[in-house]
Order: sequence, then structure tokens, then C-alpha cells
Amino acid sequence: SGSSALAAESTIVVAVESDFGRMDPHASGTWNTFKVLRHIFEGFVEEDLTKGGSAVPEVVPALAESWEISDDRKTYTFHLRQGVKFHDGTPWNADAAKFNLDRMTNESFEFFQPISKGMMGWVWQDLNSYEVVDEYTFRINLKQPNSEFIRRLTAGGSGSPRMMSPAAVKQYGNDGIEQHPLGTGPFKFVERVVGEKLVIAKNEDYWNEARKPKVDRIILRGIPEVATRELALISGEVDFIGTPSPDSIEHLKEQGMKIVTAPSPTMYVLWVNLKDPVLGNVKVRQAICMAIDRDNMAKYQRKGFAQPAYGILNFGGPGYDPAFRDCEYNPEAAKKLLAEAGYPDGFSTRMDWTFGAGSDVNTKGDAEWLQRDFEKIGIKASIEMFDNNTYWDMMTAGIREGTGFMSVSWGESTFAWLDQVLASTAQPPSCCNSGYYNNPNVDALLSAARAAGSEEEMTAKLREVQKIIADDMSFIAYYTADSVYATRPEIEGFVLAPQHWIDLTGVSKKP
Amino acid sequence: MAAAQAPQAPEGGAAHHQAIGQAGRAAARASMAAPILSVQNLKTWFYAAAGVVRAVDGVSFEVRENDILAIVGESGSGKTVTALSILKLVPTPPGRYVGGHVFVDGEDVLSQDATALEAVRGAKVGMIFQNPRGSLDPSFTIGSQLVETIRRHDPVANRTDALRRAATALLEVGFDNIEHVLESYPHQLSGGMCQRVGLAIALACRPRILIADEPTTALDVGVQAKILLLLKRKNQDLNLPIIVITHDFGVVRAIATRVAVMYAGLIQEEGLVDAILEAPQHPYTAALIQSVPDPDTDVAGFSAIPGEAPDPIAVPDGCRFASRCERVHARCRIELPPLHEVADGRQVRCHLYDPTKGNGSCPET
Amino acid sequence: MVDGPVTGKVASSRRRARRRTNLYFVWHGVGSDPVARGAAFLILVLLLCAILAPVIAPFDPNAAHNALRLQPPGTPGHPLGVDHQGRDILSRLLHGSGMTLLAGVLPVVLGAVISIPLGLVGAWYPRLGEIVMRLMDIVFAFPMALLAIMLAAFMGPGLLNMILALVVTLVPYNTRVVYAAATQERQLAYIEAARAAATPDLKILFVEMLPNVAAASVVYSCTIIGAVVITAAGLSFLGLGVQPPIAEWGIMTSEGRSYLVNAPHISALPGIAITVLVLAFNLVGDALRDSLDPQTRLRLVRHRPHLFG
Amino acid sequence: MSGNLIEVRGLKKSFQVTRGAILRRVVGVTTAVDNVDLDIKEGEILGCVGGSGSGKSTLGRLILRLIEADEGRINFAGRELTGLSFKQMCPLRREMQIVFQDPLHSLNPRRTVAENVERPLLNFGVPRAEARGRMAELLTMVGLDPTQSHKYPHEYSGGQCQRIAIARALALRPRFLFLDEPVSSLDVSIQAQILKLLLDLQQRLKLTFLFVSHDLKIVRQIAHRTVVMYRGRLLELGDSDAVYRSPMHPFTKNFLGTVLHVRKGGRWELAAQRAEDLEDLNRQSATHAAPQAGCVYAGACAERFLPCASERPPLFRATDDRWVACHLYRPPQAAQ
Amino acid sequence: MSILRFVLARFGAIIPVLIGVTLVVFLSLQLVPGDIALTLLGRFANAEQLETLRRHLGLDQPLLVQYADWFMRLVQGDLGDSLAQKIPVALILIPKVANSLILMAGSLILVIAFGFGLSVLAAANFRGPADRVIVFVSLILASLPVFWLGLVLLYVFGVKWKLFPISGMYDMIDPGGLGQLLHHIVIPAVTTAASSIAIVTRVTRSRLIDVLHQPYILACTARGLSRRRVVLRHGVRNSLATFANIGGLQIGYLFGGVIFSEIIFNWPGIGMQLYESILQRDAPMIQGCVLAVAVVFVLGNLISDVIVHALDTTRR
Ligand SMILES: Nc1ncnc2c1ncn2[C@@H]1O[C@H](COP(=O)(O)OP(=O)(O)OP(=O)(O)O)[C@@H](O)[C@H]1O
Ligand SMILES: Nc1ncnc2c1ncn2[C@@H]1O[C@H](COP(=O)(O)OP(=O)(O)OP(=O)(O)O)[C@@H](O)[C@H]1O
Ligand SMILES: [Mg+2]
Ligand SMILES: [Mg+2]
Repeated sequence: SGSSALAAESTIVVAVESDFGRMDPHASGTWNTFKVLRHIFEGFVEEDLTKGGSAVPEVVPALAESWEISDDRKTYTFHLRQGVKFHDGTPWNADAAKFNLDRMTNESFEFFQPISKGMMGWVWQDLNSYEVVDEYTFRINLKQPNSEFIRRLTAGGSGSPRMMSPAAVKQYGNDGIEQHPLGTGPFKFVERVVGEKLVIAKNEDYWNEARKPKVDRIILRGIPEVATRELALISGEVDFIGTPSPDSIEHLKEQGMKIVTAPSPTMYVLWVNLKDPVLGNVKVRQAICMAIDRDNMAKYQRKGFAQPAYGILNFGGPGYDPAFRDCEYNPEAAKKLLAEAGYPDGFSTRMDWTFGAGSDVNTKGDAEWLQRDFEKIGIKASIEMFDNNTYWDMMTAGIREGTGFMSVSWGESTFAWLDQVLASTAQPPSCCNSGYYNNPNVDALLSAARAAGSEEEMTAKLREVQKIIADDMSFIAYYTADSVYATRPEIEGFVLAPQHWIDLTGVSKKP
Repeated sequence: MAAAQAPQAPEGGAAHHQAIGQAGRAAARASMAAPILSVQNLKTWFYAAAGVVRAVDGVSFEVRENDILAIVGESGSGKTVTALSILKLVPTPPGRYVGGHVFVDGEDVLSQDATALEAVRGAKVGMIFQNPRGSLDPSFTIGSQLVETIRRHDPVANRTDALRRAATALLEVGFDNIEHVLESYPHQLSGGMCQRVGLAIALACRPRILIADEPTTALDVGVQAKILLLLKRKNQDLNLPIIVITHDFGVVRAIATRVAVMYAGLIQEEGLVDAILEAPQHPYTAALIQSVPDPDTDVAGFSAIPGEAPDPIAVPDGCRFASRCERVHARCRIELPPLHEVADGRQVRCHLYDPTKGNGSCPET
Repeated sequence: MVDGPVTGKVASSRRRARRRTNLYFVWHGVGSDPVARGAAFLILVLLLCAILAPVIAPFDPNAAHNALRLQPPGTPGHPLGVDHQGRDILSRLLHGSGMTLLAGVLPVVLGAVISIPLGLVGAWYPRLGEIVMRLMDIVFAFPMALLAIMLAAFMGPGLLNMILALVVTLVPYNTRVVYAAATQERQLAYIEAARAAATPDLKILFVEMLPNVAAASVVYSCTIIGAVVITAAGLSFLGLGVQPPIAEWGIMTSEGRSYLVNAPHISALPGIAITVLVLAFNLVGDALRDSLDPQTRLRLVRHRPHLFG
Repeated sequence: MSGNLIEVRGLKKSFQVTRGAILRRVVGVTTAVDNVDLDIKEGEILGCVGGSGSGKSTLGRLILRLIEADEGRINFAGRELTGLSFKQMCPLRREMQIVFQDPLHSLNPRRTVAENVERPLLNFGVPRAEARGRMAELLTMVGLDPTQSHKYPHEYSGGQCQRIAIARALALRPRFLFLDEPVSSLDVSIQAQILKLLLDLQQRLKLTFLFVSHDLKIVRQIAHRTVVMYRGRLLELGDSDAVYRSPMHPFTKNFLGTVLHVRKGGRWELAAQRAEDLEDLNRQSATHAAPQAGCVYAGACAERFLPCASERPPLFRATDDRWVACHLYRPPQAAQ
Repeated sequence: MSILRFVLARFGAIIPVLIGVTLVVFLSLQLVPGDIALTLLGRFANAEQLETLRRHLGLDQPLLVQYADWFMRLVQGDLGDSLAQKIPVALILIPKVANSLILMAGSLILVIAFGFGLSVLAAANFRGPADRVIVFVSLILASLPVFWLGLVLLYVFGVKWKLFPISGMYDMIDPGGLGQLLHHIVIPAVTTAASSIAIVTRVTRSRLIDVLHQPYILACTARGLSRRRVVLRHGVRNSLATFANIGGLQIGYLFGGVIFSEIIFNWPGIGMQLYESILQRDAPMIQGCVLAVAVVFVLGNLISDVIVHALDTTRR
């Protein structure tokens, strides 16, 4: 709205819920960061987030124009899109693809990103080998069939197999790349002031006309404090905010703001520290599950922008069964169970918690709610709060001694995350099986689900996993939250898909 | 202050004096020897949290040309407050001018407003204080403080003029390294030098009268003599009347022509120095002079006044010295004696000198 | 020789006198100033609230009345409203007063207890004192709040660590006050008189000087309690102090921040409570300083302000 | 004539003015007491006069061993004080006490008058009850009401505080009292009371006083003998009468000249004029360090002559009872 | 002593203090419960990395040797890498320090202007109505917790009246320009300055009252100088040193406040960084922030000392 040359370009300001993590997509661990990274970097394939609704987003070609899957479902041949250039001018080709795969999977590679191993083990867990076939053909061989492999290539959040400019990595090195993230996406990285802002600008040379950005620049900033975010929106300092407080939505509407919501796979789950002497007892864990008043939690903590969740399979992911119950709310019974387990007077423990990121709202309130619910059956839980990025580091390191629970909002449109969470191979420090859950049956079932020939088979296997987890009660879900965004009235064209991240290419601003 | 502006019905024991004062003033104005300063029944009280301190409680005196009036008295007797009242400098609150008048050159100071007062202070009445260094602003050079005062009272003077006059003023108080002194800060000078600077500032504006509040108490003995000498010379050279406030009879003897002895907010005895020192009449004066050690007599031992001065908040009804007086009698404890004129220019506040009862005798014993 | 009864009389009046030492000046200063008296009363009331909170608070401070979340003050049954967790704010304020008082007062008290001997000994042995004070200079190179934040951050959150951090931060300040007072006191003739009377050093320090110097420390402590209460609440506000769900005013203010748009009372009320408490401490501190400060005290008793040179 | 209670020989004390804490630097040296020999006779009052900073207080403190001398010896009642430890000093402390100029600050403001007075007794192991009795006795002796002893010092006036301080000094029944300007902060009428009390006590208790003052009139009245100090050195010593009536040393003459007499004036004006002439000289020499050789007063002396600048005159006996440190009076045979 | 010599002497004196500061910052890490290497490396570290770091830091060495190593790196500007950002701490800090200094400068200006103006106004009307009001207001200001005042101002000016922006230093679109900065800085600066204004006012007022009761002020009045001149020339001049002194101390108090106002107003300065680093348990970053603040604080105090010295004629 100014008069300078810059203002003549259209710029929108987006405030997300926390500052961004690392700009290296192979090492970046938060969904919020991925909201930006997916606009800068692309992979072979991508989820189509330009459509709303509640259906699982479709997988569409991106840097691979097409692909073929061999009959044994082990060999994937990608035909790469031609004429695409990275933002620094480096051409995209099979060599670039190999460079990126080396970087993610080859420990002896000069530019190997060590963190990506843990981050993306779930993508490459069945990887056998890969090769450059010709300049625009790239082949990946799997050890065993993986029914979700293509969809997993679209995934993000905790590491994502997206393509970086090899030249840039060579030039700046693995650490320097943080300040020079160069991909092929619709937006180019402009600048980043840590803790302040991240600016991306329209990539004029973007290959996909349909997704060419409608705005010239997007300024993103992390405003962790929800009230500040809301106030900035109301005052017009920002155009677009993620996750207003459910309590403020009425107020924002009164102020003329647009509210966009969609269901999302964001499920809130308690990780239980199975190494804990008390929580190692399954009866204790069952008691805990029964102590949580999920209905009211969704109703009050989220003002209805959430549904109670039971079991490890999330809404929007494969195998989800709305009718499934791993336990019923019953504090009395929970108390009895605790007594049976030898803790009639309860016990004390600690919950490591995060202020949250992404669509997390008042997670501290959740913790306090749980604290109260637990108190009702005699469990005294203290809370320690951590910044989200740190929290993920802690998850990856495994729940520390003395802590009973951690909680994370997770759940994806693939069941890949179950591989990162449930599989014994995902135990720290690989990934996020932070409570050290180890059940060979689950490992086998997950692997079987991956290799499944049909959707029914996959679903069956996953539900079996869900059953086992419910019996072991090693993970306790409590609710699934909707994603909510609020924009200023001038913002148009924003479509919210049922996914954790958003697509900003279609967004424009009425002058 | 209302009390000071409207001539007020005189109160209590001072009634008779007030009448004399007013009559005298009318006559004096006509005559050549009009008093330069006339303080009439001055009452300055302090309204402190603990009660009313009657620091000055009906003081009257006059100063004429050539006079050096010494006001002596013990600590807390109201000397400083009297001096400050003359320039209406007592902080109000807690102070309050409860009654009386101060005439400087015929103008009633206490009834003047702030602007008019500024023209009296410094220009008509100069003042120097007990703490010589403390009464110079430590942050400014001597020169700038002199210049400031000079220009304040002579707005036409430009800086150079003022500086010249400042140099002259310093010269007059006996400095020879004028340049150096002008550039100095107070802390770079000795106490005696500071006092001389104070005197130079006070004299720079050619006041009609100088008030010196314990000008030598804080100084070494040698320096003290020097300052007194300087004061005496100024008095003679400039025809400048001076009020010297002191508690040291040595100072009184050294320079004063007349002396007023204060005790508990009241003048107890007033007269020529020689007369009083030779033959003090008020028992307090007598006892006080007695208690000063006299190196010229061989008599060892000290005659002390027993007891202590009365609490200024609860001054007794009668004579304020009654509780310590050797010659006290019943009347003293009831009735505050007025100032009795016992000889020409000699006044004593003591029932012993009640003219109706016969001087010097004890009426009721 | 003085006969028995007189001695007895002296003794009994002395016993009376000793009681007066402790309270006389405090009472004279604080008790005679109506504002300070009001402030002291308020602190007492808050202390009482802290003690009686379990009895007088209408609700459990952690009980959630979910249906009433974010209700403003004046809601029936919840005179000060309900917070974002559906908890009764009045009850939380009442329960929080104890924590807030504790976090503010305890570090000051501990700080004084450590500083007094340190400053005294330092002033008595100047060489040692110089070294101690130079070491303290290092601490003065950190802004007070920053040092407390750093220490609390490194030790990890929690009431105990916060108090520890505050004590470490306060000791140098208090020591400097004691040191300065003691150095000044050391010059006074009564100390020399004590030495002339063959009083051993330690006795001079802890029998003769201590009461005079302790007054300086106590006065200083009283004047900073307010600031320490704010700092402690600030640490909790940052998440470094008292941990949830314990009701504490700093945390309460911090938590309400997210609801500023539609429920400003959640932050406003504990903030007001802190302000009032700090104001009360500051008022009492000022009055105490005026009454215990030897300068003012002399003035108080002798009714003679030291105005004219 | 009774013997000497105190004999001081070659006493010297200088203060270093230092800067910096850990790396100390000496930026100046003040010689407060310079090579002093002095005898104080049993039962006498020795007056000590001198300008400000001449070292009077330091001399007294050295004698009481409240500060350590750099050089010299002090003999008290036949016992050598130099080199005694704290413990060894203890019994001697009973015999020598001090009264200060500032009465209020010489009492502990947070202890009652009774506690203040009892303190020395308790230090010497007097039982509490007995100490209390002694305290009452002492207060009565200095003219105070012991029933008021529960009050605090600031509730008393300056004169009364000085009485309390005297009572405290007398608590241990000392033989020697160092009075450091005990009356100079008091009003004339109160001064007289205190002096009277002191004289009375001295005679009754057979005390020996070292009485410091810069008021010559008082010293003349109270002291048997007077010693004149200037810049740490003794310039003249003799019977108070004699010193006063016929001062010998030019400094003493000047100093006496400045005394303001109540009963006859005049003399001071002359002295003042002379002092004025010398002021610059004086200031100059004051800013420089004391001359290494020569008379300390040479710089300000009107009667100085050649040897004054080069040789420091010792304090020698001029007549029977008179001692003076001035080349003017040096008998020829003593001048080598 | 000449000003130059004084400055040099003070510089000499702060060097040991600064070294002490680094020692305190270094040692503070020892307070962290548990393994320092783990703290420094973050929770990702595997055993091998930890071992490397331990060797690198010489954690097996005596503490003093470790400190010497750390100090040498520090002198070369190496504060280590941020755990959260994997960027050298110094790199992150520099812009943050600059931003904080801007906010500090704004607050300091307010403190100086109001602190001085109010104290002169109050002292000149000692015990008058203006004095009473100022004393009362400064009492209240001194009792306001900065974090709460920030919220109140944010609510009133940002939410209710929408007079000022409430977040950041510049507008998000088309950022930059002094105008924007000034618009953004007002409320954070007021928030930060409030209690300092109170302190400065109180101290300067009482110093000025003290000065106005000095004998030389009485002497000035007795020389016929007007009340105005006496207060504004002699009174003010003699309280300037105290004012500069307390003003210098405020740099420290302001830093305490800046931390909170930066958090509340999203001011991208060192306070906000510190807060985030604390939440992130980012030890090198916390150390860096503390060190930066301490250095700025010490230098600020040095400046104020020099001013005090320059103002004090008695020490010349
Ligand atoms: N500002 C004040 N407030 C209250 N009382 C005061 C004030 N100034 C002076 N007084 C009282 O007035 C009385 C007279 O004081 P004043 O200063 O005139 O005595 P003085 O004769 O000058 O004594 P000194 O010899 O000690 O200077 C004293 O009792 C004193 O307590
Ligand atoms: N503790 C000390 N440290 C440094 N210098 C000192 C100390 N005590 C005394 N002096 C110096 O020694 C000299 C003599 O001091 P002393 O107090 O003995 O003099 P005085 O004759 O008692 O003076 P006054 O009459 O002012 O009391 C002075 O120059 C003084 O500055
Ligand atoms: Mg006076
Ligand atoms: Mg002395």
C-alpha cells in the first residue's frame, strides 16, 4: 500500500506459528518449515494441495514427468522433467537427482547430510540402489515392494526427499546451504533473518504455469504468540495467519477476517516412556488412556475444532477407522487398574511438552488438562515446556530419564509416520520412536502393509497394528485437530487441503 | 504573608516595645541617622512534625551606619534564623513569619514578593555564611559566580565589565593572584580564601549592609583573625554596617561595636560591647561571659551555667532562662520580662531591671 | 555505691528498652505514616490470604469449570472471572499470593543473611574487602535481571533454582551496601572507643557494628523486595520460575497473553495484583528507609533538620 | 615532683596515601608525627595545641596503641608498649582510655547508654550484675541519672553524650586519659560544664590527662604544661602559664597572637596582619612536601634566618622548664 | 585527572571485569545438570560426536585449561555455533544487538527526557501539588511489572485504539525507513522505559532536593538570584552528575526490561533471541546473548562514568 517500487509488486505477509527451522530440506524437522520449503524445493512427485475438501490429496508429477513401476513393484523408473533449472541456474537432471539421493542416503558421500538418515529412514527404508539411466531418466530399486513409496516421496515435515541444487551444496557446503537454499520450486529464497522473517519471491521461470505464483513476494514470519498473531492480522500488519486461537475465531469474524478451516491429519498422541519403571507396566498405561476425557478436551480446549481420537491410525491416513476405541473414558476404572498395577495412590512423573508449532494451539493448556485428568486418578505429573525445534531434537534423542510422556501432533496421509514412530528401527537416535517401543510383530506388520498388494490388505495389516498398539498401549492418542487459517478480507484464492502444509501459489491480494 | 503585611496588634510582653519601635521609626526617618536596618518584633516559627519551634520569638534591633552589631548566643538560640529572616530566606514551610517587620532602608522586606526580594538580596543586604566553601557552588568557577551576581544586579553590565568588577572585588578582599582565583573552583581554595571570596561576592554589589553568620567558626584560628580584620576594615572604609553572628565573645570583643545576646529566640540584653562585657546585667549574659575561659587570669577552674537551654518546642511561659538562673524568683517563672531600657541604648530582658521596681534589685526577695 | 533497688529498676527498664529497639523506629516510621501503614496492612492481608488460601478460596485453584472458560469478572460465582482453563481466577490469585511472596521475599532474606557477614568482614579487613568487592564488580557487569535469567536458564526451571539464581544475583548488591555502611561505620569514634576498651575484633564486628550495619542491609532489602518480586514474577513469566499448574501471578500473567484479544482480564488481574503488592512493598520500604536510616532517625528525634551549613 | 607516667621516644608515624586495590601505588606520604620525644608526668594535665592536621590526634592514638607507630618507643608506667600483642595489651588498656571530640559518634547509636558504658567492663570479665552497678555509679559520677540509662545516645544532648563518653572511659578506672578535643563541638556554657567535670575527676581520681585542643584559652586554663605541635613535630613545651605569657617559638607567638580575648582586644590584629603577609608562603610550602631538612616552620616564619632552612632544630631545653625547637634560642654550645 | 587519562584508567579497570565476565559466562555452563558436551551438541549427538567434542573442548582437561581455550576462541570472535540454527552465534547476534540497541536508545531518550524533566519539576515544587503527583506517578511506575505494562499498552494502544503497530521493528510489507521505526518503537520503548523513568525521577529528584537545600543554594538566593536561575542553573548543574550516574545504571535496568518488551512486541533483538534460546536450551546462544549484553552494559557504564567524571569539577 506504499508508493515505492517494491510496493507496486504484490507482497503478502504470512505469519506462522513459530520461527522456521533449518532450511536444508533433508535435515529440516518441522512442519512449519516445510510450509516454506515445499515452495522452494520439489521432489519427483508432489501432493496436490490446490484442491480443498476432505479427500486425501492426490499425488501429482513434479520433477518427474512420469514414472513406471516394475511388475515386481521394486523398480521405479522416473522420467525427469526437462528444461527445469534450479534457482541458481543449475539444470535439473538425473545427475542432480543422484546427487540428492547420495546426500540423503550415502553415508560415504562427501555431502552426506547425517541427519537425514534419521529423518528420512522411513522414506528410504526399502531402498536398495539407484542409478542414472540417462540424463533425464533415473531409476530407484527397492529391496522389497512398498505400496506407499510414491506417496512417501511426497511427504515432508520430518525430512523430505526434495531436490537441492548440487552446485549450491558444493559451493556452500552442508552448513552454508542453510543460508542458500536453492531448489526448483515456484518460489525462490530471498533472505532470512533468523527469528525475524523469511522472504521468498516468485520464481518467474517456474515450469508449471498452473502453479506460477500470483504474488511477487511472500514474507513469512514466525509469531509464536497467538494473540500477537491475531492482533497483527486485525491491524493489517500481516495478511494471513496460521492457527488463530479457537477462542478468538468469533472475534476475528466480527472484525471481517476470513476463516478457512479444513480437517487435517493432525492427531495428538502421547508417547509413553516405556523405559520408565512405572510406565513400563501396561496396566498403568491403560489406566492413563482411560483417564483422559477426550470429548470435553476437544470441546473445550479446541472449541470443537477437533475430534476425540483413539488408536494410532489417524484421520486422513490409510486404515483410519472412526469407530475404533482403544479405551473408554472411565476414571474410576482407571483408578482400579492403577491399584491393580500396584499404584493405589498414584505416582509422580514428568511430561516434557512443547509450546507447539504448526497447527498446535495452547498445547500447554492440553498438558494442564491432562495433568488434571491424571490427577483425578492420583498421578501427579509436572510439566516442562520446550521450544518446538528443541523438542524435536529431544524426541529424536529419546524420552529422557524421569520423563513419563511426551506429546506430539502427528499423523499423515501415509502411514510412513508409523514407521518412524512404531518401528523398532526408528528407536532413538534414528527417529521418533522416542519411547523405545519394540514389538517385532508390529515391525513385521508394518513391513507387510508396505508390501501389500492391495489397499484392503494394507488396511487390514494397519488395523492389526492398531490393535496391537492398543493392547500394548504404548501410544495414546487424544484428539485430532482441524487446521484453521485466518486471512484478511483482501486475500483471495486460498485453498486449504486436508494436509499439514499449505499451498500459497494460488493466493493473491486484492489491491 | 498576611501576618507580616498588616500591622498587627502587638502581642504579650512585647507590647510596650512595639509602641516604642513604631514611634521611633517615624522620628528616625526624618533624622539623618535613620537606621539602615530595623527589625521589629520579628517572629519566625517552624511548624515541625513534633510541634511548633519558636526559633525567633519577638526580636527587635536596629543597625545604623558604621555599626558592627554582634549577635551572640548558644547553639539553637535563633541567630541564624534571625539573619535569614532579614532576607526572607527561611524555608517556608516549615518556617513561617508569624509576626513583625524587617525594614531595610525603610522598605518592609517581609511583605515583598519574590521579584522585589531579589532586588533586596545581594544588592541591599549582602550575606556571608558560616561554611565558606559550602556557600560557593562547587560546579562553577569563582569568576563565573562573581560575574553572575554582578550581572544579576546590574543588567547593563556586559561580561567584560562584570569580569573587571569581579577582579576589583577580589582585589578589595586582599587577593593578589586574581586571574588564578577567578579561574579556580571553590574546592581548590582554602577555607579562608573561600570566605574572602564570599565576602567579595557580597561586597561586589555594594550592599547597604552586610550580614555575616558565624563567618569564622569553621576556620583555623589564624585565618579567623584575618577575616575579622578584613571585616573591620570594610566597615571602616566603606561605612558599611555589619551584623556579625557568633557564639564567641572573643569575636565580639574583637570587632563589634554593639552586641545583642540571644537566648531561646529572644534578645536578652543589648548594648555597647564594652559596657556589656565589662558589666553584664542580665544574669545569663553574666554567666555566659563567666564561662568563657580567660587565659589572662590565673584562677584555675571554670564557672559553668548549670543545665541546658530549654526545648525550643516547649518554651517556658516566663523568662526563658529561669530554669538555669541563679537569681530566679517567682515572677520569672510566670511572666516573660520585656526589654527594659536601663541606659542609653542598653536594654535588658530581666525582671531585675523593671524600672517600676528599681534597677538591679531583686523585687520579691 | 548505688543501692540495689536502683539497679533493679535499671534492669527492668532495660528489658523494656530492648523490645523497643526492634520495633520502635519501625513503628515510628511505618506506623506514623498512614500510607505506609495501609501498605503494611495490605502485605499482612496478602500474607494471610496466602496462608488461608485453602480455606478462603472459593474453588480449588486447578479445578476446571470448562463451560465457563474465559468468562469475564462478574460472572456469578466467579467474581474475578474464569481463565482459559476454566479455573477460577480469584482462587488462583489467592493461592498464587503465597508463591509470589515466597519467590520475592525469600531470596532477599537469604541474600541479606549471606551479605551481612561478608560485607562486615570485608570492611574490617580492607585488603580482603577490596578483593571481594572487585569480584563483586564482575557481577555488577551484568544487568541484574539478565544474570538471574542466565543462571535460572542454565540451572533449569523450578522454584528452587529460581530462588538460588536470585540469591546469587542479590548478594553482591547487598554486600556492597553492607560494605559501604560498615566502611563508614568503621571510621566512627565508637569503634575506636571499643578498640581502646580492648574489645576483640570479632566482637567489635558482630556485637558493636552488626546492629548498625544490619540496619542498612535491612533497609536496602526492604527497598528492593518490590523489584525482586517483579523479577521473580518475570522469571516465571519467561517459564524459568515456578512451574504450572502452580498458581503464581507471573505465570498467570504470561498465560493470559494468548487470550489478550478476547479475554484481557486473564492477564490483567494477576498483573494488577503484582503491581499492588510491589507498590505496597515499595511504600513500606520507603517508610522503613526513612525511619531506620540513621540520618533521618536523628532528625526524627532531634527535630532539628540539618539545613543551614 | 612525681615521676613520668608516659615516656615517648623518637615516635614517628607517616601515612601513605594509596590508590588501587590489588596493585597498590603510593601517591603521597603524610608524616603525621615526626620524631617526637615526650614525657607525661603522673597526675598532670598535659595540654597539646596546634593547628589542624598537626598530628595531635595521631600522637594520642599512637600512645594508646590504637595505631602502630613506624618508629619509636612508648613506655607506660615503666612498661614498654611497643611490640606488645593484642593479648599483652589487654591489661594495659584498662589503664589508658580515650575521649573523643564528637560525643554522639563516639557512642554506639544502637546500644543503650547502659550498654555503651558497660561494654569495657564486660570485656574485662566483670559479671553483668556488677557491671550494671558500676555503670550506675559511673553515670552518677558524671552527673547523669542512671535510671535513664535505658535510653539511646541520640536521646541525649551533646553535653550529656560527652558525659556518657567520659563515664565509659572511666569505667575501667584508668590512670591515663587521652582527651581529643573533648569540648570543641560543644557550646560555651556546656564546654565549661564538661571542663569543670574533667578537672574535678582528674583531681578526685588522680588521673593523668593528655588534653588536645586547638583552643589555647582552654588549654591555658586546664593544663599544667602545654606542648605546641606543628606538622608532627613538637615546637615548644613548658608550663602553660609560661608558654602563654612568654611564648618563645615564633609559631607559638603567632598562634597565641590569634587568640581572641574577651577582656581586652588589640593583639590579634597585629598577628592577623602578619599572618596575612605570610599566607602565600604558607600555602606554597603546604602544597609541597615538608622540607627534608630545616625547620618545619621555616617556610612561614617571620624570624627565620640562615640555619632554619638547612638544619632541623631539635627540641632542647631552653630554660629549666622550657623546651623549644628553634635556632633562635639555641645555646651556642649546643650548636656544635 | 584529565578526561583522557580518566578514560584510559577506566578502560584499564574494565578489562579485568570483562575477563571476569567471560569467566562467569563460561562457568555458568557448569550449572547445567548433566553432560556439557551433550548440552553443547544438542540431543542429536551420537556417542562418537560427543567424544570428538569432548576432546575438542578438552573436557578431560582441568577447568582452567578449558576456559583458556574457550577464551582464546572467544577473542577471535568464535562463540561457537547455535544449536538450534547451526549458524555461528556471532553471526546471529550482531543484528540482534543492533536492534536491541535501537530500542535501548529509544528508551534511554525517554528516560533522560522524562526522568530529568519530571525530577526538576518535582524538586522545584518540593512538597507542592506537582511534586506530589510526580512522586505518586513514579511510585506507581516503579511498581509496574514491565511484562504486564507491555501487555496493557499493547492492548490499549494496539488493540483498542489501534494507534501503534504491535509487532516488530518495521512494517512487514516494504520494511525500512526511520518513520516506520519510530512508529514501531514508541510502545516498546515506553514499556521498557517506564520503571527506569520512575527510578531516575526518584533519585534525581531527591538529589536535586538535597542540592536545593545545600548552603550554596541558600547563598545564591541570598545574592538575589531568581528562583528559576537558582534551580535551573545551580541546582541542575549540581545534580547532573547524579543524573548521569543513575542514567548510566539504567542501561542495565533497561536491558532487563528490553528482554520482556522484545518478547511482547516481537522486537527482533537480543532479548527475544535470549528467550528463544532459553526455550531451545541453546547453551552457546544463551552464553553469547549474555556476553553481548554484559559487554554493552559495561561499555555503557564506562560512558556514563566518563560523563559523571567530566561533570564533577571537584575531581579535576
Ligand atoms: N528548617 C527548620 N525546621 C525546624 N526547626 C528549625 C529549622 N531551622 C531552624 N530550626 C530551629 O530553630 C532554632 C534556631 O535555630 P538557628 O539555626 O537560628 O540557631 P543558631 O542560633 O543559629 O544556632 P547555631 O549556633 O547552632 O547556628 C533551633 O531550635 C532549630 O531547631
Ligand atoms: N588514617 C589516616 N590516613 C591517612 N592520613 C592520616 C590518617 N590519620 C591522620 N592522617 C594525616 O595525618 C596528619 C595529622 O592528623 P591528625 O588527625 O593527627 O591531626 P590533628 O592535629 O588531630 O588535627 P585536627 O585538629 O584537625 O584534629 C594529617 O595531615 C592527616 O591528614
Ligand atoms: Mg547558626
Ligand atoms: Mg584531631
